[in-house]
Amino acid sequence: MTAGILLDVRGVSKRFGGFEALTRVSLQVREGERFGLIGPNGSGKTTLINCVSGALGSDEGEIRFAGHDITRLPAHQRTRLGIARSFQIPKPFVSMTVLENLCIPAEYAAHARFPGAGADVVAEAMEILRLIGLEAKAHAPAAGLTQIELRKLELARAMAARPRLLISDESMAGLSSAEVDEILAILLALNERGIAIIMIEHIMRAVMRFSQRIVVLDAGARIAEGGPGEILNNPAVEKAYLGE
Amino acid sequence: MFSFHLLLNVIVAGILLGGFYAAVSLGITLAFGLLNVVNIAHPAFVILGSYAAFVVNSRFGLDPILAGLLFMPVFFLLGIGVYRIYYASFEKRAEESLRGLVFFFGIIFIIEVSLSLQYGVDYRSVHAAYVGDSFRLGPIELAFRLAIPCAMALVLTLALHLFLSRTFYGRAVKAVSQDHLALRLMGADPVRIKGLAFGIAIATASLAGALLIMIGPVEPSIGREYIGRVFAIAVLGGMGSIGGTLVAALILGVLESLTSTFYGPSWALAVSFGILLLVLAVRPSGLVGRAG
Amino acid sequence: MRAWGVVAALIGALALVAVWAPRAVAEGPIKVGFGMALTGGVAGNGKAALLAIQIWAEEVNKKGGLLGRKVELVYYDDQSKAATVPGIYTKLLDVDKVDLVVSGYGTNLIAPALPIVIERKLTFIGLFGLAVNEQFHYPHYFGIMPAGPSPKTDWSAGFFEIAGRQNPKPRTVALVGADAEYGQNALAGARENAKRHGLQVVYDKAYPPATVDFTPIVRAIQATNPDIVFVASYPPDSAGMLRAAHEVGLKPKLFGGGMVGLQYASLQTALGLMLEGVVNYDFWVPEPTLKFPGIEDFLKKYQERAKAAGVDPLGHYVPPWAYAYLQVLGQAVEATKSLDQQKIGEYIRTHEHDTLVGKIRFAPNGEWVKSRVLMVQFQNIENNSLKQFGEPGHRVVIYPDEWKSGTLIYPYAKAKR
Amino acid sequence: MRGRALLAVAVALVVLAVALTRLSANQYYYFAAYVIFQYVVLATAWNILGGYTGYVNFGSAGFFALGAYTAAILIKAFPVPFPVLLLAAGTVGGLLGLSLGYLTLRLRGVFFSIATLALAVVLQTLIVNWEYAGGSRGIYTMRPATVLFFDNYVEFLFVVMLILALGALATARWIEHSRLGRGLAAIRDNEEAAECMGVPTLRLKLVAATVSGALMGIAGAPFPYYVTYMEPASTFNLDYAVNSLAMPMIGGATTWVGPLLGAVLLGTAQQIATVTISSALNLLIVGVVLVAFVILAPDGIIGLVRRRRGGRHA
Repeated sequence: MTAGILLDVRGVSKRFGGFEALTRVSLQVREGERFGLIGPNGSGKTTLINCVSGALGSDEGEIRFAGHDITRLPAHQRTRLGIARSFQIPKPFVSMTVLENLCIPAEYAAHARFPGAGADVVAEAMEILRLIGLEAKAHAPAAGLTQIELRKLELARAMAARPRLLISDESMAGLSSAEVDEILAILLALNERGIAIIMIEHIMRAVMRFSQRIVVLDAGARIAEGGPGEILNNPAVEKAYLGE
Repeated sequence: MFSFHLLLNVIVAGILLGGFYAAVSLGITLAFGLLNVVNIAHPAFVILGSYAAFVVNSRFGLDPILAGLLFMPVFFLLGIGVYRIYYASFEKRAEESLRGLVFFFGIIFIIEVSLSLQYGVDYRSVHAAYVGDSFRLGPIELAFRLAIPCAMALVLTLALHLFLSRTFYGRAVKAVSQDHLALRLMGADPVRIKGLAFGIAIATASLAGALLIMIGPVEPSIGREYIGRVFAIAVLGGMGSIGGTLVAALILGVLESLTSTFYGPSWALAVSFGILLLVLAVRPSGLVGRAG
Repeated sequence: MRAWGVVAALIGALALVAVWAPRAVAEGPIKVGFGMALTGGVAGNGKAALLAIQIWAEEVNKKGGLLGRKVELVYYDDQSKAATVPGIYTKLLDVDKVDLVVSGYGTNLIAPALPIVIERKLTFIGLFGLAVNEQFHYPHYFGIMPAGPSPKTDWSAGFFEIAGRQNPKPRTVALVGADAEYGQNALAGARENAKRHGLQVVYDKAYPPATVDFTPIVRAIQATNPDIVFVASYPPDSAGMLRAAHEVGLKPKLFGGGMVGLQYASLQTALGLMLEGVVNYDFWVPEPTLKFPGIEDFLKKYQERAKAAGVDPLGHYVPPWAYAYLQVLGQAVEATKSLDQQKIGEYIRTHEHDTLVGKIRFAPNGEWVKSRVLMVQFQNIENNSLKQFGEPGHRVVIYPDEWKSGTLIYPYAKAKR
Repeated sequence: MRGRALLAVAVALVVLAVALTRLSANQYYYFAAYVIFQYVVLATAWNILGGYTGYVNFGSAGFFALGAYTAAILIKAFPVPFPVLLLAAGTVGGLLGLSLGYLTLRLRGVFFSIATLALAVVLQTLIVNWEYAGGSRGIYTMRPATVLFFDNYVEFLFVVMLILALGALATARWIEHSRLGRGLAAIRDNEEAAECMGVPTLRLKLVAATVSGALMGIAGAPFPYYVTYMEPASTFNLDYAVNSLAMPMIGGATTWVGPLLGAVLLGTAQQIATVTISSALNLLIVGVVLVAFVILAPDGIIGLVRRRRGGRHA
């Protein structure tokens, strides 16, 4: 057990009415791994992430996390076990300040898991903000943030849950090249602390630079898996992206 | 007590009632189903339409339905005005859900109280030569008072359906509910389109109001009785489907009529609300509606 | 803390107002206080009643007032809401220091005032309350409404009495009414009366106040083929019921009984011919047998001002009674030469009162000793004519015999031509 | 520290109120204040689900009436002491709130609100068809002739309602400053994000709906004694729903002070209007003020004050 399996998705399917969004998808993420999840639009990436984080229930299959079967657990309990995510479209708590945004997962997830440990929620949240580079905005209302700041807030808030696995759902979409690098640096720094990260992204440059291992989805099914180099040279992936 | 003749007539009465319900609910289907504007004040606008018909009818003896049609442009402009306020105050700030509801709640009060200040709280009714008469179709007796509103409602439904499916603006309205991008590609301004559609929704209230006061007397706060019913119909009809609204309205009308005759009228209202709760709990997308 | 300061200041202000309440002076005019429905569900009746009361006060003041003092009315809008009533009456008594109080219009708005009145041992006259005192047994409560000592049954007694006199006697009855306070009470009374007359009840249902169309109900009634139909409805339902019955062709031998609203001129005009042959309760109609002294003068004054006040143009239903309930109170004050509530109450209980609506005597429970619920039949009605309802011969009194002014056209279908 | 100061003020208020009943025999102010306090409770209760959690309840009248009817039926059935009435009304209201909470499982936003409207109608239909509760004919509740310590039942009701109002405010303030309150705020801002950040949204919503419902039920418990005669149409009146929603919206829905301010201002204005100007005009004013507030001052009076002070958080 050099690096244990942290997340184990086994044959997960999800249907919406007659439309099959996921067909028996399996994948594993190891402790501390940098993992890329890519695929064309509508390939089921976000659906898969929703099934993992608990926003959606899966119709078939099993999901295990750190040895627990979490297939039927509600989302908040998965967060308490250590899965945190950011949202593709930022969903900040708009009536709160940036700092207060972080206090929610800190209080409800981190401290539910480690009762008593580090009672000072605020100090901990400030620490995360410093790491992400948002400490100047700590007391600003979340409603007034810029796009890049909102993306950072998403990541910071996920971090405040003290996750073992962080799912970053298109955190860079629509950002400038410099901003993409900034987010990338943050994600790498977080990974340094031993957090496994699933990156879902359309910006290939970022995914390829970041990921140790990549899984490709197309039309709800897994079509490839491997290191960045292997994926780039995989004909099935090329076909999925470029069509025939 | 049970006979085929009775059953037939009760079902017909229910269909007539249902047709009228459709006329009242179309505006909700447009505003709520297609535009996502929760106009709970729609029944209050309907009452406003009733009073407009009443005033014109009692002053100039004009036929109530004609009056209802005549006032449609006025209501259309009123609707656009209301939407402009709504857009500027809530939608633009993405605060429509809670405060928008409260806004329309306030509008209900303003309409009701203004009417009762102006016309008192007495029941008002209209005169027309045919109100009170009925005709026979084989074994079925039809009252003009109910048959005409039902027919008008069908015409209105058909007109709206054609408007939405055949005209440029109609398609734009449908697009606004689903896909802002497609709308922009069509070169239309979503706010203007939504204002237009909301204006049409309120314009239907003018006609529906005229039909209402023809069916029975009206007082300012009577609209409250319809809030639950029309939302039940809009939800049941699948949120935004004109045909679905008609079907749902007919189902509700027939069910109420049957309950009223064969079980006891005191449960008729509970039937529509019971169905509403059930549909909301089990199948929020409606009986005949689109999924998700 | 600042927020709390605001709160404290507000509550403090409230307390201050309480301490510095205006103290009224005992001399000056005699103040008569009441709450009245000027908005809300029963405002149509409330506003008409208010106009009648104002006419009474003007007339009394023209004659020099009561006990040589002018009469001043102090009234507030109870919004047809029971919850406002306790506040209004305590305001009248504690802040405005009125000398006499009378009730608002209707059961819902009388009952909440009674505990306050009873606690202070005041005399209280209620306007159109149905069996309010059944719960309180208060000796100084009096009801102005000619329903009689047992209001629930007396209400429809005439209707069933008329049915019982026909030959062949009707055998079956359908009962239908609004599922609300009045409808249910009237239905309960009608059930007893039906039993007393040996009628078989073939339909007995209440409908909710929000009913839009009455066709299904009328169809159900028609299917049971009753000899007579008793309806206890509120004004909009009365119209709906009558229209549906007309359209469906429901023609029992007797139709009507307890339909509220058919007494209002506006509804009468709107329904026109459809009313023909309906037998319904009423309290006063312009028939020669009911020409009590003063009533014509009063109605003339009322009708002149009705349009401006926005109330029923003829005012046959509530206004004479609203005038009368103050007339009784005024007469008692004059007779006892005092404002002593005990004496006034005692006087009202033990004497007969000559009023606009005839001679009144109260039973120990505060209701009339004898019922005077009239059963009238609509006859010779034309469409779109308000005038006809102000004239005799269109609402003919059939019952009780004492006030009878014409003969019943029977069965209903015959009247319908 | 601040909590203790507020507690002291609250106790002082109750003492003052009791003292006032000794000094002044003027019942009107007790009745008027009773109504205002009742609205403080209702508005505060509504706000726990509506303002804090973001679920707009149009059925407040149903909760209030259910509490009132619970009390009236108990009084009719057994000679129960007053505190039992409060407890029973609170329990029934809380249970109804709990079921409302389960509705949030499937219904969000507008659909939830429409369901609450329907729920109130269904409840009213049940009462109308329940003979023992008086049905549509209504039910009478006689006030006891005497009550311990107070010389008058109205004064007793006034003090009870004051204590209930303070209790409701204390509950709301406690929730607001607790972990629970922050969790509710997260749900209001974004339910999906809240759930993903570890907030047990369903449980929190159930708690909020139950507390809200229980408080509304309790607010209704003394009502039978206050009016002595209740019938469904006026007890389920839409006014209760409108007021309990308008007051927090006008005062400011995110803090416990908002409903209090709204209830005191709007409630007092309505009381004064009842005994001065035409009340139809008064209702019109409520409507216009409500619309004006949601358009111009979306965060209510509290929001206006804060904006004036430059966005500082209290």
